[in-house]
Amino acid sequence: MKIKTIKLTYEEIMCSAASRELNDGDVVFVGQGYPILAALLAKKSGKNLTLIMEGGIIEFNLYRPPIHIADMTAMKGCAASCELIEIFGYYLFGGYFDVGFLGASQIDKYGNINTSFQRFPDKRIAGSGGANEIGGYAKRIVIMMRHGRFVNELPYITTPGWLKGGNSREEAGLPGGPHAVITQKGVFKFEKDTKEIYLESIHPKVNLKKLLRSVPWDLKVADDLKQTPLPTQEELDILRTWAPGVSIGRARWGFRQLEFLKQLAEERKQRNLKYEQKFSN
Amino acid sequence: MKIKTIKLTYEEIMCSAASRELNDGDVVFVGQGYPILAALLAKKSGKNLTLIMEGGIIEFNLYRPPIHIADMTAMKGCAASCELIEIFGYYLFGGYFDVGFLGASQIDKYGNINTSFQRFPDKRIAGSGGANEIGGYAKRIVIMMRHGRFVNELPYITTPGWLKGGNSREEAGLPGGPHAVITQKGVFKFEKDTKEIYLESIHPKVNLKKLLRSVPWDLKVADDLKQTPLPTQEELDILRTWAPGVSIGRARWGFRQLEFLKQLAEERKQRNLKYEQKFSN
Amino acid sequence: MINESPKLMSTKEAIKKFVHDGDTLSITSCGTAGPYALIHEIIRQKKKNLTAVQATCMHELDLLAGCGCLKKVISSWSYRIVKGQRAFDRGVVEYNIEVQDYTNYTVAAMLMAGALNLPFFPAKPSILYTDIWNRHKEGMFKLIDNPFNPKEKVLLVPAIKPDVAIVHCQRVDQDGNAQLWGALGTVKHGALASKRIIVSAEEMVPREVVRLSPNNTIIPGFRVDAICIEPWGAHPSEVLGYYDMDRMMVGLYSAASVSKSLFSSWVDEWIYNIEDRYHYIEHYTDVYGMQPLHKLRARVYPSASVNLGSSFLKDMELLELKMDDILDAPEMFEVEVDEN
Amino acid sequence: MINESPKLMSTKEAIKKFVHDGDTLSITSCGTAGPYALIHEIIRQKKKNLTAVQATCMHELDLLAGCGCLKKVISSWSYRIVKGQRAFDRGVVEYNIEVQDYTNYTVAAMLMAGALNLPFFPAKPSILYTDIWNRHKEGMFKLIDNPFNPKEKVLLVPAIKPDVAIVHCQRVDQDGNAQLWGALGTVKHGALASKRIIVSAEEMVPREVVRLSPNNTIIPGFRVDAICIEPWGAHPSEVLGYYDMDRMMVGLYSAASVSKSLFSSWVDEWIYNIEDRYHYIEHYTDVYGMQPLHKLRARVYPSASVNLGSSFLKDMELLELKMDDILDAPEMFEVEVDEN
Repeated sequence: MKIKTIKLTYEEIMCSAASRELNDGDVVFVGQGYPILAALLAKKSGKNLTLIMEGGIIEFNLYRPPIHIADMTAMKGCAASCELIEIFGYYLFGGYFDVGFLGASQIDKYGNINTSFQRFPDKRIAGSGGANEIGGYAKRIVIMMRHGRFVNELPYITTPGWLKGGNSREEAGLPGGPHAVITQKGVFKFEKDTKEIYLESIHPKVNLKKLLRSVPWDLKVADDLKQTPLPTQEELDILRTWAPGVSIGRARWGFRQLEFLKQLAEERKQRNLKYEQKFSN
Repeated sequence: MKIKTIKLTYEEIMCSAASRELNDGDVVFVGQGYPILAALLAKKSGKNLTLIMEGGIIEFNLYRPPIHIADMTAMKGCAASCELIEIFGYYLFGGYFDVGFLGASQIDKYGNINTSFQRFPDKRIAGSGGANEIGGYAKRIVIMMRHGRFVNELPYITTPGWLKGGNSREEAGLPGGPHAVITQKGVFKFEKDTKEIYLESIHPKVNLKKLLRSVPWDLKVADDLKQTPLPTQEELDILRTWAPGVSIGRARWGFRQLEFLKQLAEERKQRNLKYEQKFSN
Repeated sequence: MINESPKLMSTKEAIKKFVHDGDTLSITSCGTAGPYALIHEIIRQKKKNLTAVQATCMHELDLLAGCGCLKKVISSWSYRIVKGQRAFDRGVVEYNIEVQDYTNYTVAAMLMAGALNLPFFPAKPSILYTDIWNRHKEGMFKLIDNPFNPKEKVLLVPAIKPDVAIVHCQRVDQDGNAQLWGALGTVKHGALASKRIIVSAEEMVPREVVRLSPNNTIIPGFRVDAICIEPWGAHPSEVLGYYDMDRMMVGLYSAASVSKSLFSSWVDEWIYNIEDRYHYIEHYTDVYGMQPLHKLRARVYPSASVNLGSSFLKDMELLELKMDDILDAPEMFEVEVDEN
Repeated sequence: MINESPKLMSTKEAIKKFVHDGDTLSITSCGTAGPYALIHEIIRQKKKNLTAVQATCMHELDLLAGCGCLKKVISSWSYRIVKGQRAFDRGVVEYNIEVQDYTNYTVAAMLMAGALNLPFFPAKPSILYTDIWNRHKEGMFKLIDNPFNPKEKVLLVPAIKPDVAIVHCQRVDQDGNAQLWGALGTVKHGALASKRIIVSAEEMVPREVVRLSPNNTIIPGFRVDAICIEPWGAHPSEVLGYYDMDRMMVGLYSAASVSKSLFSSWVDEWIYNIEDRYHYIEHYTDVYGMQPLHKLRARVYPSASVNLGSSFLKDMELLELKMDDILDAPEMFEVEVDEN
């Protein structure tokens, strides 16, 4: 046995774990941020995926991490471009999306989601975006929740999960449903009959007790709770060279960019000053 | 005064008369056949028209007379191509068509139309095509009726005209309405208040009494009944070189083409026969 | 390489596999690019009891009705250039075909509702003043109060979800991404409303071509069930950029359609006694020579390009951040892994 | 020649003429190609009490709300990359802006119903299980029995008919035919649903270019009221084939948005103290130099052409029929005309 020490982040584990929830041949509706990174890893591992973004981009290549739903970095070399309503009507409502890949800021026991609305209940854009209908009509919903948390009662529901559990979603006439939730602590699935969420695997070095305490109900845990597999070195290399902002945190990456811009402005100002002095002499 | 004798057909007079119903700047929904010829004459006379066909062709050039609603002869050099439902929804229902140019096989006193359905009331495609909604929502309807006739009661209404006359169309919530009917005998308009049709001008050499007898009600005639102006020599030249089938009748033109095809097949058969004889010897 | 596609098959196989007796068949063309190779094969395979949906047709429905393939027709217009009873009219009587008349807009609206997977679509009240309404009324339409404006009535048409669509388009890639340009008629909704989609195309092109013209793709590959490559597959109708309508052949057919015996000889000669589209075109050139086809061929008139470029050049843009920077980030933690 | 168009005007003139206080404003972009030149001018002209409709926005609504132009917002998503109260959040309180939350689909559906001039559009029942429904219910949606299937309920959203739409696209001709390619988002319906349409474009091209790419035209000229030529008109968002998003400028703005005073300085510097888009870009290069803009410029990656050709070559195909043949036709009759 040869032991090696590697350095990594929980975000990297999340992306790798999420990529394993995608199957060969899947048509995947991808949200921005972490979902897109997970999709990239799945593609790089040889899975044939059709990636779709709601701005109207079908079967696109990943040149750069897109940051919004109609990001032009995804348009170069895509197989079809169309309108937003077409993505929803023709393909999502028709049941052609195998996977709907969503982010969440809050989630309850049955995978119901609050996408982003939190503090000003009457005064903000709720922020469902496309998530409501994607959660309603994709066959499998995979949810990546990084900063969010589990709550007993959502202050604002934007996206239906398994509703009240059991058959309630089916009875409501909604197909599909949540399949997995991936957080910085572990991978969660849903019980077949009750549709209650349970912990399927825990990320390395995460304290199970702490994790359980962070969930406001008595969280179920798989009998054969495993440790979430680590990303391979190849996966880490891809993430770090392709989307370093994700590995080290988007805020820091953004901050670095801003510093660069301020420096540029300062240099420019100095240069202009020199010119002015030169010509005023 | 210098008198000259010219030869022409009533179809040519119809096209010329219809072209005068189009105004500079009009957005025109054109039907196939005679309407397209009238539009050509109007364009050639310098009127700036936006021509639209329901198959999804906007602002097209006339290279050859198109024979159906998505004819590719109209696609070369058009300003926009789109779907059929877009033509109806975006532009027709929105009130952006100044003129709807229709054919008719039967028409009543108030300009209500039977487009083509006549003999087998339960067994044929009614043949409204796009005419129903065009008649319902274009600002001015111009109707060219060549083989059809005026009837007291339409056996099948496909397209609303002024309904029962007076305000009945307005009360039904339909904008616009029939503006002119052009037949092989004359040009007809509608009374401002009653919306009843009347003869505005009569084509040369048409017998007014005969015309009146061919209409099954007591047709109103303009006090200042004029003779329909003749096409100019330039108009005749355009029609005859561009759409000879129209000047001499489409059937004869088609027949001529079929004769050509049969001749081709016969020649080919003879040639093959020779080959066979040659190689069997 | 280009032909390696599990969806690529002969027209014979595609019709056999995806068109069943009793199906609702969406004939997606609306004048231009009629899917005649597919229509002829349906007739050859003697499919029965089909319900055909098509807004405006050339002689697709005339052929299918005359050959006894139909039990019902949902349409609004049929091209006629000759007087007299056509094969369609005789077929309606002989095979007791039910004919539902709509308007172009309402057929298009029913297909659009089907394509968008919505239950119905609003129509316009102009239909209320016609015999289309008087004859069918609530059998085909529903008139409801507008819940947003109680004074107003709204006419609705239901969604249609055909079992199978037949489409002819200009080009397709091995994934089934189907591209159509020119007047789009009802092709996209006619196809996407349907459960299964058969695409025949003038040519197959490499993936790269499709990916350099994504705005021309009207059906994405994952929705397509069968790809059939059929040059001249829409003859005698036209395909923009490939060939014009063969007006003489259309005339010849129309002339045959008005007589029972002429129609019968026509379908024998051009459909039943012909194996496939390849032999159809061979037969055509046998009879008329290559000259008429040559005259129909489209000249080159290439579209103006648009720039699909972005600022990056590489296949994957790697950002300029030093790996050390990343590994120094406070979020990083260490784990031990077994290298084997 | 190319600039001879009665619809061509400065952005200042277009906003003055076509955007009025109290209007419902359709911001047609959905992430990409935000109409920032037009937005900045609306702010500069201090338009008031606007109702803004936009499915997914970058910071268009943040700017408008923060500058006091809005009284109501109909939207479903707003891009946020920083935490904290943004200009939008402060504006909502300060100017008492009403916020109606929908989903991307329902905003798109309301605009599509408006564009198609239909009274309403069906939505999907997934909304019934959310607080979007619990909060607004019949105030925004209607739940009716499906008249075609009485067991089923159908959720409806009403059509929106905005007073004026602002669109930024790649190219336009002197007739106003506006061309957009890439992801189309909600641009077409956002524009066509509106009574008036202002188009700003990266460049004006000769008519011939548009007529060689008719499938890229999303708004026909006769629907366009004003044409404004604004290179870099979508900066700091991106325009496919022209330039990438200026992520650093977006970051700079976002960082300013969370502070009242920083926001105020930002809009002074980049909007109020700037005359027009030309000077905006000049100011940008004054501050940061040309280098950042150069890095954003799109490389050439031309789309694959399609053939738009037909078999004929000439401008007008004259058929080969002898004039004598025509004049001999029995339909011909003689009349006398005065040649003068």
